[in-house]
This record gives sequence, structure tokens and C-alpha cells, in this order.
Amino acid sequence: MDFNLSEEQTLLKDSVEKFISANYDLNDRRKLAQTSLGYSEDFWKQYADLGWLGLPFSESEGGFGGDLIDTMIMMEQLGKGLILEPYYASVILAGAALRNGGTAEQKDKLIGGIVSGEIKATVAYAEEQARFNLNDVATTAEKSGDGYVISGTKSVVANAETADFIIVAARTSGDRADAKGITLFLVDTKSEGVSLANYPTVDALRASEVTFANVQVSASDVMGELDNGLGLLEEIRDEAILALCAEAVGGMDLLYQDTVEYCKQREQFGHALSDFQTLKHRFSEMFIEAEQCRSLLYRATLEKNNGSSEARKLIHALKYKVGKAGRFIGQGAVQSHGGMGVTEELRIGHYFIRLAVIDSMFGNFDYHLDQYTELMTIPEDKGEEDSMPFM
Amino acid sequence: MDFNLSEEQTLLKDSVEKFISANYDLNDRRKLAQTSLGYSEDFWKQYADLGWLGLPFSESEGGFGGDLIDTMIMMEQLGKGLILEPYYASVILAGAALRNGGTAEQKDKLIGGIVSGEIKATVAYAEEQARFNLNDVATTAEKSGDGYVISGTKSVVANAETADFIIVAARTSGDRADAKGITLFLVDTKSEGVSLANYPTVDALRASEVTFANVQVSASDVMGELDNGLGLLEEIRDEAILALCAEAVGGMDLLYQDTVEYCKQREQFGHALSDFQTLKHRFSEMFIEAEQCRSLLYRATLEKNNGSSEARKLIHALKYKVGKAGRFIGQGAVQSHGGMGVTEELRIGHYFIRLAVIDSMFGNFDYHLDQYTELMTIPEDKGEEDSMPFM
Amino acid sequence: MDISLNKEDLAFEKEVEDFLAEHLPRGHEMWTKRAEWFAALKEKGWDVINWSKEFGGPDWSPTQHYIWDKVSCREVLPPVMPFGQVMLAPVLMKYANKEQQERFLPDIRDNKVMWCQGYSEPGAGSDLASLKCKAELTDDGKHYIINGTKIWTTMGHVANWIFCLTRTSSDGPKQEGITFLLFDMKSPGVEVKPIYTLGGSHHVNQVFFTDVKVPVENRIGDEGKGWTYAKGLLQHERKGIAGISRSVYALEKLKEKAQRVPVGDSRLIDDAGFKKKIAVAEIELLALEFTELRSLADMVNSGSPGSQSSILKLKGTEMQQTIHELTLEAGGIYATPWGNKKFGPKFSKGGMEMYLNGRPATIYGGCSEVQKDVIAKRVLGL
Amino acid sequence: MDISLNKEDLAFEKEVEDFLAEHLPRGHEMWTKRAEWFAALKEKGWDVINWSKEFGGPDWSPTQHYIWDKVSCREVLPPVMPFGQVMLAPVLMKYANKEQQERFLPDIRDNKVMWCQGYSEPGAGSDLASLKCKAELTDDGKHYIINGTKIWTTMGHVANWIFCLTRTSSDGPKQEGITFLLFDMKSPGVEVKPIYTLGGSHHVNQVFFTDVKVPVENRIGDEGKGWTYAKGLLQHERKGIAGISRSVYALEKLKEKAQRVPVGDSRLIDDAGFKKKIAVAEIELLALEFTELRSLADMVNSGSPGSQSSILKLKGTEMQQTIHELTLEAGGIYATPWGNKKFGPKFSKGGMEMYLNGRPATIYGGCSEVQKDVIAKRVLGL
Repeated sequence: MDFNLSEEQTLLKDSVEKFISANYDLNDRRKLAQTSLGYSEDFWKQYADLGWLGLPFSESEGGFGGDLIDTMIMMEQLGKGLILEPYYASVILAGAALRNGGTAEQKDKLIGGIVSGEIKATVAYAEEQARFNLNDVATTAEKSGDGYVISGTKSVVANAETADFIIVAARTSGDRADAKGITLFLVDTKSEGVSLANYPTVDALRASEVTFANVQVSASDVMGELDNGLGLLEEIRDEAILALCAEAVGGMDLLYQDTVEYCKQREQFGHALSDFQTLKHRFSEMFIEAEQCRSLLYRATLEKNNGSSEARKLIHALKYKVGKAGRFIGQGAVQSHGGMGVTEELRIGHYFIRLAVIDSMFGNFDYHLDQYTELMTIPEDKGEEDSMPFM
Repeated sequence: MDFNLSEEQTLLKDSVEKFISANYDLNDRRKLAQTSLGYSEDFWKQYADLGWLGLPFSESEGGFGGDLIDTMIMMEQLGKGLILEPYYASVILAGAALRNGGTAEQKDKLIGGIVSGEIKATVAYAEEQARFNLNDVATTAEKSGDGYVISGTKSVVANAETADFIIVAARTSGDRADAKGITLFLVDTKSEGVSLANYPTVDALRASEVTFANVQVSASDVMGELDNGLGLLEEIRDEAILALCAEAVGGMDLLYQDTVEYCKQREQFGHALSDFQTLKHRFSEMFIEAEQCRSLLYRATLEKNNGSSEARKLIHALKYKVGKAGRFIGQGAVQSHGGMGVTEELRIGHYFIRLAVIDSMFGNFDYHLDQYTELMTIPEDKGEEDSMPFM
Repeated sequence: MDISLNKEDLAFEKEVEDFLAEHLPRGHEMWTKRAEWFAALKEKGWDVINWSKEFGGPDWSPTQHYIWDKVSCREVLPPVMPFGQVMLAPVLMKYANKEQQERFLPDIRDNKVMWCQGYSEPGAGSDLASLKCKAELTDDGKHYIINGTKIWTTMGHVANWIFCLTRTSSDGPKQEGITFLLFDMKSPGVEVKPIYTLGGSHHVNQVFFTDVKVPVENRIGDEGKGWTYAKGLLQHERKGIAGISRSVYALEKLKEKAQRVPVGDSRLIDDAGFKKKIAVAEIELLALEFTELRSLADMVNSGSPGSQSSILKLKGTEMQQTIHELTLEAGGIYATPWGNKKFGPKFSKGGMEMYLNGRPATIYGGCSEVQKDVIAKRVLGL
Repeated sequence: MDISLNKEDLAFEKEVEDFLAEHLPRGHEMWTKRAEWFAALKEKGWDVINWSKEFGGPDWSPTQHYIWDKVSCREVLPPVMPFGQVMLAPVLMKYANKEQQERFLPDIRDNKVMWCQGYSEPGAGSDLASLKCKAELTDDGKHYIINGTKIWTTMGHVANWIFCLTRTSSDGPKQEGITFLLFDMKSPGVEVKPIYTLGGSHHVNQVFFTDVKVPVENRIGDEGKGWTYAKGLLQHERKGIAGISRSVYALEKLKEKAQRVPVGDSRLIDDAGFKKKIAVAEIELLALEFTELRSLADMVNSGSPGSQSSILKLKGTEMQQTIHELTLEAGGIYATPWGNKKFGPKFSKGGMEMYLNGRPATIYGGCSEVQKDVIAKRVLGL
């Protein structure tokens, strides 16, 4: 049992921290968010140069050979910076799709470019009628000659505007909500019939509604198994949730720390705000919730990294807890800051929003609690009475 | 609109208050609870003399002619005293059954005696497999000649040991959980085949498991309509919940008031406990919860008294809220008292227990929230957008 | 005890309903037919409902006010900024001299002058009485010279006039030495700096005063007594903030909206967990409505609200936030596109903005923490 | 980062499991074969697992302690009162002189002397250092004379000896002038008065001392330094109170029990709402187990627990109470008969007693409010 970072992990953590503190001042971030691109291509090149874009890919694929723990460390630090670059879309989402389901050819075609920063990609999975259910896929891919024709609309696709490729979940057989019959396709964004409605999201990132109108793809664009794409989609979701929650935990630390610092300096009724017991206790509770999230993050990440069969359950638990605690911590921070908490001037408001957005991604806390409850182990009733009452 | 008590109501309230403060000192109560009867026949006679036992019965039936508001006032004050006499069983439960479902003959037979204190009665409705569901009745009453033969077991029947009559819900037709086919019967406790296992309950009251083994009753013992007893049972439940919640609200007031007083006097770290902001805020929240319960109590009681169709929904809302708030207030009081909160020496522990018991009666807060949710009005979707966002 | 409305009250309820049915501009007309609406209100004598009879108010009983709130909140009324009519006017009616009343009240009534509020300062929020913005009387006794700053000044960038708490003396307790002044926002030395709230909206400002000259005639009441005048005014603010009837309405609307959120072949309103959360909120509001009624009844009977009234602002704003949260949750991923107008269930548009903008409800007008301190002190005697 | 146990740890886990399988008396034998069990433990060298090697402890690593907790909590072990072995012994091993160690430790190890704790006083609970029970040295310097009272003395009515914090000086800060004394409960002047907890149980007492004479040889360490010795001891107490592994086990048991509660033709475990409440508790425990592990890892690496350890007592006791509440709810009406043994689902027996007895878990050993103060101070620097 060991919770220490290895030397490489410490180096990784330090280098991200250094980058963030040099480049992600709140004002600079705001300006960057308002550019037409919404992020910095320069930074993206630096990410590539530092090896970050290759982090989760194996060395044989031209990557850095990191594991899920490395990604967790990376995302926690990036979360503290609230970065605007499409790391999540291209490296986490598309990366997970390629690593877990890409054919040799697809890997060859994309991974090198993703690692060098020359290619960006994303995954399109959400549809309006599905709410949070990954099975529910109305977008269709109909067999047509050697290939398929894709039609449908995907919602809130992260960084689609700047993605060269979109990996899209479509139905190749079965009814709309069947588990079987879903297939993932690798689609060139420039293909005929792909149209995007782009917008900024409330957390200053970018996303799009992506419409596929009879988009022609070839059989070699199938990613993973035909009709068995749900498993791959769930794999992508699991990894995405781990990354998002690492990011969230990074933000939670800053939320309570900033709040404590702010309240130390601010006086009311002749005392620093931080002298008021109600606030002290709220801060303690915020700390506790952040630490409990960190514990679940470690637990779920380590189990997933070990390939444990308990991993998915833990990931549902994690997403639930991060959503719930994120709201508590975010609201506690805003309330304790008074009016300043919802201004553009302090970073806490931005973390507050980001945590709310993360909760909505891949299902909110209610959804994941329901999922967890369904998977929860119910032991066989041995009918034994406790010989002593509990405790 | 008027929330004032009438002159008669004020007199009633004052007389109960006076009785409680004269007779229900905590030590006296403990001694009384430990007697074999578990309450005082003397007090019972005083109740009768003061007219309390006739409160909900009409004047033509020999009662006092009070309404549900009067009963609420009565129960709130009795709740403050944590009285041990079988008022709830005989006047509230059996009273509701008789008033709402008794035949002229049954009323003649019982009400006079109940009002004078010479007859006591109770209602037996709970069964183990039913949990909180009133439909689910395994006890059977089979037609036999002119009458019926009752067989089955009823649980936690309030004050059955001292009851002369037990009103029991039994199945006369249909399947075990059918809404139709339930009939209430008036059974003399001394009838052959009625056996009781008596015990004290955690709140120092008395209850029994009552077994009916081929108990013979006549057709004139049917109370309310044959096969349509569920409505009567629900009516009894509604009135019982209103009474129990009035009692609970009385206890809540004392819980927060006692806690404030105790913490004013007790010093830690050089300050009265009541100077600590965390405790102050907890007390404020306890006060708020008690007042919110009182608001729902008034609302539900007044609506029920007016015969409003919204009454049942409000009664579910009330029982939910009283269960939930009762736990919050009770736990807050105990926690703020330190170790003293769970000793026999202070009354707060006794209210704490009583609130927990009330929550279990006729369904706990989860059950009533489910019931409320089911009955909740869902307006037709007019498809209108707000022209302005809310607030 | 009786909760039925009496015959007169029922007749009044009908009158309100009929009036709204006849005159209220709906939908887009809310913006194009504003003038007609306000004219109809004035014609009816209902334009300044919180004003005393002497100044043109309708002299409603507390019950009538309650009925108005309850009925009108089911509709969307063209908005009126509360600063003049609701917050300043009661102070003027009570504490200003006749000349000041004649000078300021008619323009407030006719929405001719837009007011803003100069209360909070960067170092004086919940502890408002510790304010520092200085007002010094000139030697000739004719003017005050104002130096200092105010913050969270809603609509300060468009308002014509400001009512402002200033410090004229630092001797004695902090509640003394505060003076209530009115002045023109175009006065030399007034500078308004926007504060951008999350998402870049501009509603609030910080206002800076450098040697702003204010005639003594613009002082309300006595010098140094401004705190007393303002305190009463804060209570008016708080009552409005609770917005219980509005929350009841909003929750009904949310139930409608949740029918429009598809969950596969089902709808969000049929999701047991979500429905139960709505039920919990509804039960709390059922209680809170009655807590408000009880407070109202105390007003009618004894002229002052009972201890329950302290609950209203605290729980009322919590309930608003609860409804915001549920609306945000209902929007799902469609609450995240900024200013989303096109995608997903339409109501999700602005869901996040509403959630963000709703957070300060438990901060301004006496933050929840202070409200609990107040209950501990006034109700529980601590 | 790695959460797997290494080979040695896995071997140890197996060893513990095997030992329990072979020696632990189960069911009713827990009471009849106690002596054999303790003998087997002693034989194995596992009777005083928290003691240092020098005094006969097994010298386990923190990980081994964790494994022991985790494995043993799945079973019901014959109870040992913690006062001697767990609470007093560490103080003796660290601060007592050799003679005292030889005099007291063997009897503690062999459960020959039953100890009780004299800490809290009616006026000194959370603020323990304000204790007043007085110990005065006689003129000849041979004895202390004790006058005062102690409260919440668990098992004081059957204990042979007491370890007691007394005040030998009132000069200086309240933490100074406290002296740690041991004495015989049969000493003249010791009077034990029962305190009945709700339901009439008698476990705790108030103890009164009137001129109780205690030889100076029974003082541990220096006069006036007792607070330092006791503080470390309180931490041992807290660790035990958290009981996280035990809660994990109890929640599994509750899932079994909820299968035995009929809800018509269904079972309580299939009730969506109840099941979800169990899931919420389980998720919190999943996190808390890992928080404990992280704290343990910090112990292994740096010799002191990390800031996470402050969470354990606070959240651990909350989780116990949550499980009590859920068990009470599961019992339904059958939790209300007092001492119910016959009716309803069997486990409901004692449900209310458990709920009541569990409330003080967030009070003693550092109440939750003080724990939050401590986190604010030590972790957040406030």
C-alpha cells in the first residue's frame, strides 16, 4: 500500500503546476476565452512539447506510456488552472476511444497527430431524448455499399469546432434504446453532411450541436466492434468520469482554500469573517467533503487501473459524490464570499460553474446514485441474528 | 382569516396546561409508568370530569362537541406533558372509528362510557407483512351463520391491555392486499379467542400484540360498511395523524426551549454554550423547523375540518415533515445537551424518543413522502415559455 | 381559527383577477404595452400599492396585499424597479418633510426618475452600520461634501438619483452618525464602475464619490439618524425578497417543464427521484405559505408580525435556490451552453444564469447567517 | 501509488483469518468460552495488540493493525473493556516509572483488574482542561487528598481502579496543574452514584471523592503534567471510536436484515427509496475507508497521520448514527416495543436502544463541534 507519487509523477505534477501558474492567470484566461478560437494554439504546442498530449498513449504508439494514475495527476492540476485547451476532448475522450477501440489503421492515422498536437479529435455521444442513457441512440448508420451513411444530431459535443475528427455513436441495428446495435464511427469533420452549430459553454469552453446529414463513411471507419459499441462507449465514459472528477477535486481544493484566505482578510462586526464559528465549521465541512472526494477518486482510479471488476461501481460512486460535494463546496464558497463570489473578479465563481457543468456531464449525481444503487451488492441473507447489537 | 383561539379554546388550552404542570412532573411520570397499570385511573377520572374524554363527540352523543381544531389544541398540550393515559387509543383512535363509522347502536353502547371514562377502547390495524399499508390485511373474518369468525394477529395495538373493546380491521373478501373487502369489527376484549401479549413501549406507554383465534362476532358488530372498511380506516388514520402531529409539535417547542435554557446555563471554554454561533444557528434552525411543522399542522387541520379535498394530501405532507423535523430537532437537542441528553434525568430525552415513535406510527416520513408524491398535482403542460426567467 | 377568506376578501380576489384579465399585457406585449398597463394601474388606484392612503395608495389590508401577491404572481407583470417605489418611498412618506415629499414622490410614482441604492460598501456588507462613506457639512452649512464609495449598486449606471447612507460622525456607536442623503447621479464627482457578474452581465456597480456636493435640503430627517430610517426600509426589502407566492408559481411551472424533458420514452416528471425532490420542495412551500399567513394574521391582529416573520426571508430565499437547482438539473446538459436559445428543452435557456444570479438571494438584504443570529437574539433571547 | 497489499501483508491477512477460524468462540460460546479465547490470544502474542514490543505487544505495522481491524470486525469478538488495555496502558508504557509499569501492566494484560476513567466533570466536558477535582499533597508529601467529582464514569460501579485527572494547582493556564493519579475504587471516601440513561440502563455513573487518600507512588509522571499524558490517550480513544470497518460490516448486515422485512409481497431491500439511502451510506463509507487508508499510509511513511485523520472520528461516528437510523427505520413499528424479543423482524429488537445509545458517539471523545473547530485550527490554520 502506497499513496506516494513516483518521481516521474512528481515531475509531471510540478511541470503542470508551473505551466498553470505562468500562463493561467484569471485575466489572461478571460481574454483567451474571448478570442475567436477560445484557447491558445501556442499553449497547445507547449502541451505537445511537454509530452502531455501523449500521456495516456503507450510508448509503442508514440505516446508517453502513462497510466490512469498519471492522467489523474495531470487532470487535477489542469483543473486548478481551468484551462481552455481541448485536452479533455482530444486526449481524454478521443484518446480513450482510440486506445480501447481503435483499429491499428485508425491508431496509425490519429495517435501520432494527437500526440504532436497536429490532429484534434472529440467524441459525440449525447442526444436529447436519451438524457443520460448511453444506450439510447437515435442517430442511425445505415449500411450502404461497403460503408455506412450516418444521420442524426448529437448535442453538446466538446470542442467539435476545432476537432479534425469526430468519433460518433450511431445505431446500426436494433431499436432506439437497445444495448446491442450501437457502433462507433470515426468521421472526418470535413466530410460532406457534417454541420456544426458552435457556442461557448457557461464554463468558457466551447461545444457544438453536430448534425450528420447522410454522412458517408467506409467500413474501415468502424471503431471497435460493429453493433457492440456500447461497451466501448462505457469504457470512454469511465475514463472520462475519472478525468473530470480529478479536475473537480483540484478545483475543490482551491475553492475551500481561497474561501478561507478571503474570509481571513475580510472583517465584519469587528472580527475577521474566519473568526465566526459557523464559517469555521462550514470550511471544515468543505475540507472534509473535498478529502472524501479525493479518497473516492484514488480508490476508483486505482481499481480501474488494476482492471478490477469493482471499478465501474466505484466510478458511479465517485461521480455521485463529486456532484453532490461539488455543489456543497461551491455554494459554501460563494455564500462565504458574499457578493464577490458571483463576480468575474475572483476565480471561485469560475470553479463553482465548472463544478456545476461537470455534474451535468455523463449524468448528474442523481443519475449516478441510481446506477450505483442498481449495481450495489446485496449479500445473501444468512438469517443470522447479531449476537450483540451493533456497536 | 383568523389564527386566534376562541374563548373556549383558550380555556381548554389553559386547563390542560394547568393539569400537566400540576401532575406531570418527570419523576412522577416515571413512577407512574412503572406501576403495573402504567397510568393513573385517578387522572383518567379527572379527564372525564373536565370533559376532555368527550371532546370530539357531538353534544347529542353526550360529548363536548369539539372539532378537530379543539382536538389539536388538546393534543398539543397533552404532548407537552407526555401523558401516559390512553387518551390517544380511546378518544382519538376509537373515537374516530365510532364517530365516522359507528352504528347508532354501537354509539349508544360505547360513547357514553368513553366520555365518562368507564369504557376504554382502541383500534387494531397493523400487521407485520403490511408494513405501513392499510390495504394489506391478512386477518380474516369469515361469515359464520349470522355473524363472523375473526382470525389473525395485530401488532402494536395501543393500550389493548386496558381496552374494553378493540375495533379490528379484518378481511371479509378479496385478496390480502385488495382495497375492497376490508371490514371493521367491534370486538369485546373479553371474547373467547382474544389473547394479548402486552409490553411497554420505548416511550413508556403500553401496547400489545393481539391474536384473534376464531373469535365469534355478530353482524351488528360490523362497524361502517361491509367490505368497504378501508375508507373508514383511512379516516381514522387521518385523524390520528393530526392528533399525533399536534402532540409532536407541542414536544418540539419544549425541545428547543429546554435546549436554549440548558445551554444558557452551561459554560465551556469560558463562555455559555449558547454563545457559540454554531449552537445559536442550530437553535434558530430548530425553531424554524418547529414553526414550519406548526404551519402545516394548522393548514392540514383547518382543511380537514373544512372537509376540503386537499386535506389528505396535506396530512401526508404534515406527517412527512413532522417525522423529518422531529428527528432534526430531537437530535439537535440531544447533541447540544451533551451526555445529559440521553439520561433519564432531563425531559428532552423523553420527547426525543416520543418523536421517534410518532414517526413510526401509521408510516414513517419516507412512506408519507411517497404517498404525497403520488397524490401531488401535476398541472397540464401548457407548453408556455416564461417570458422572463424565474426571479 | 379559520382560514377561509371572508366575503369582502373573496370579492377583492375576483376584482384582482378580473383586472389582470382585462389589462395585463401578455407575452411580447409586456414590453410594447407597458405604458398602457401602468396607466390602467394608476387609473384603478393600484399603481403604488405599498403607499399609504395619504400619498395615493389603495389602503389595502394585509390580507388584500396577500391576495394581490398570490393572484398576481401567477402572471408575469411588467417589471418595476423597486428602488424608488418600494424602498425609498416608505422612508420619504415617514421621515421626509412636506417639501421633500412633494418634490420626490410624484416622479417616483410616475416612474419618471430612476433611483438606485447607496448602502453597502466594500468593508460594510452584513455589518452595514460600519459604513465609512463620509459626508461633511460645509462651513456655510449649505452643503454636504461626500467622499467614499458604495458597492453592489444595482442599476447605478442608468439611475438618475441615488439614496445614500453616509457617515457624518464617527463618535459614539457605529449606528449613530449615519445620515440619509439623496442626490443626482449626474453630480460632479460621481463615478460609476461596472462590476461584471459571472457570465459577464452588468447589473451592479461600484460607485465612487469625490467631493460630491449635496444641498442640505436633500437630507432626509435629522443628521445622524439615518440608520433608524434605513432599518425600517430594510424590512420592506426583506419582505419582497422572500417571494413565496412567486416560488409556488415557479414550482408549478417547473412541473410543466419537467413534462417536456424526455428520458428515453418517458419524461423527467415521471422519474421517481426527481418527482420526490419536487414534492419535498412543495411541502416546504405549503408550510411556508402558511407561516406567511400566520405572520400576516399577527399583523392584522396586533399590528406587528409575529416571530414567524423572521423565517420568511431565510426560508423564502432558500426555496428560490432550491427551485433554481431543480431547474438546472432538469435542463441537464442543455443548461451548459451559454445563452442557449436553440437546443434542448427550451426552458434550459438561462438555467445556469438563473442558478448563478440566484445565489446572492441568501446574501443580500441580510444574509442567512445574520438572519439566524437575529432569530437567536430576538426570538430565542440569546 | 498502489493499493494492493504486499505478499507479507497478504500472508498476515490469511494468518488472522485462520486464527479466528480456529479459536474464535461463536454464538453463545462467546460467553462460555471467553477464557479459552483470551488464552489463545495470549499464546499467539496477540492479546495486547496496541502495546509496544517491550511490554509484550506484537509490534505490528500500521498496515497489520488495519488488516486485523478489517478481518476481525466481520466477527463478533468477546468484548474487552478498553479502559485498561487501550486507554491507560499506553500512558503507563510511555510515562510511568518502571516500578509502576511492573505493578500495573501485568494485571491489565490479564484482565485481572478492571479500570475506569476519571476525566469528565459536570462542568468540564468538551472543555476538559477546565476540570476542578482537587488533589492536595499532604504536609508529609506522602499522599494526595482528593476532593471533587467525576461524571460519565463508564462501569465505575464495578471497576476496581480508576485513573483520574486531578487539579493540583490553579495557577497558570488551565492545562497546567493537572495531575494524573491512579487509585483503588475501594478507597474510603469514594462514592459511586448511578446515572440512568434513557430506558433505565445503568452503565455510567457520577463518582464523588471526599478526602480520598492516594499515595504519591500512584502518581504517573510529574505533578502538573497530567494534561500532556492524557491528550495522547484521547487520540487512542478517538481512533477506536471511528469504527469504520465495523460500520462497513454493520451496513452489510443491514442489507441482510432488510431482506427480512416484508412490505406486502415485496421486501424492504427492494424499496427504491430505502435502497438508495443504503447506497448513499455505502458510498460515504467507501470514501471513508480510503481516507483511513490514506491516513495509515501517512503513518507508515512519515510517522504521523495526515490531515485526513481529523476526519475519521467525526465522519466515522456520523456514519454509525446513520446506520442506527436506517436500522430503526427498517424496524418500523417493531422498534417501539421496549426490549422486544418476540414480535416483528427479530433484528428490530433493541433498534431503539441502539439508536439512543449511539447518540453520544458524536459527543464523547471530542464532540463533533470541537472536531470541526480543531480542523479549522490545525488543518485550515484558523
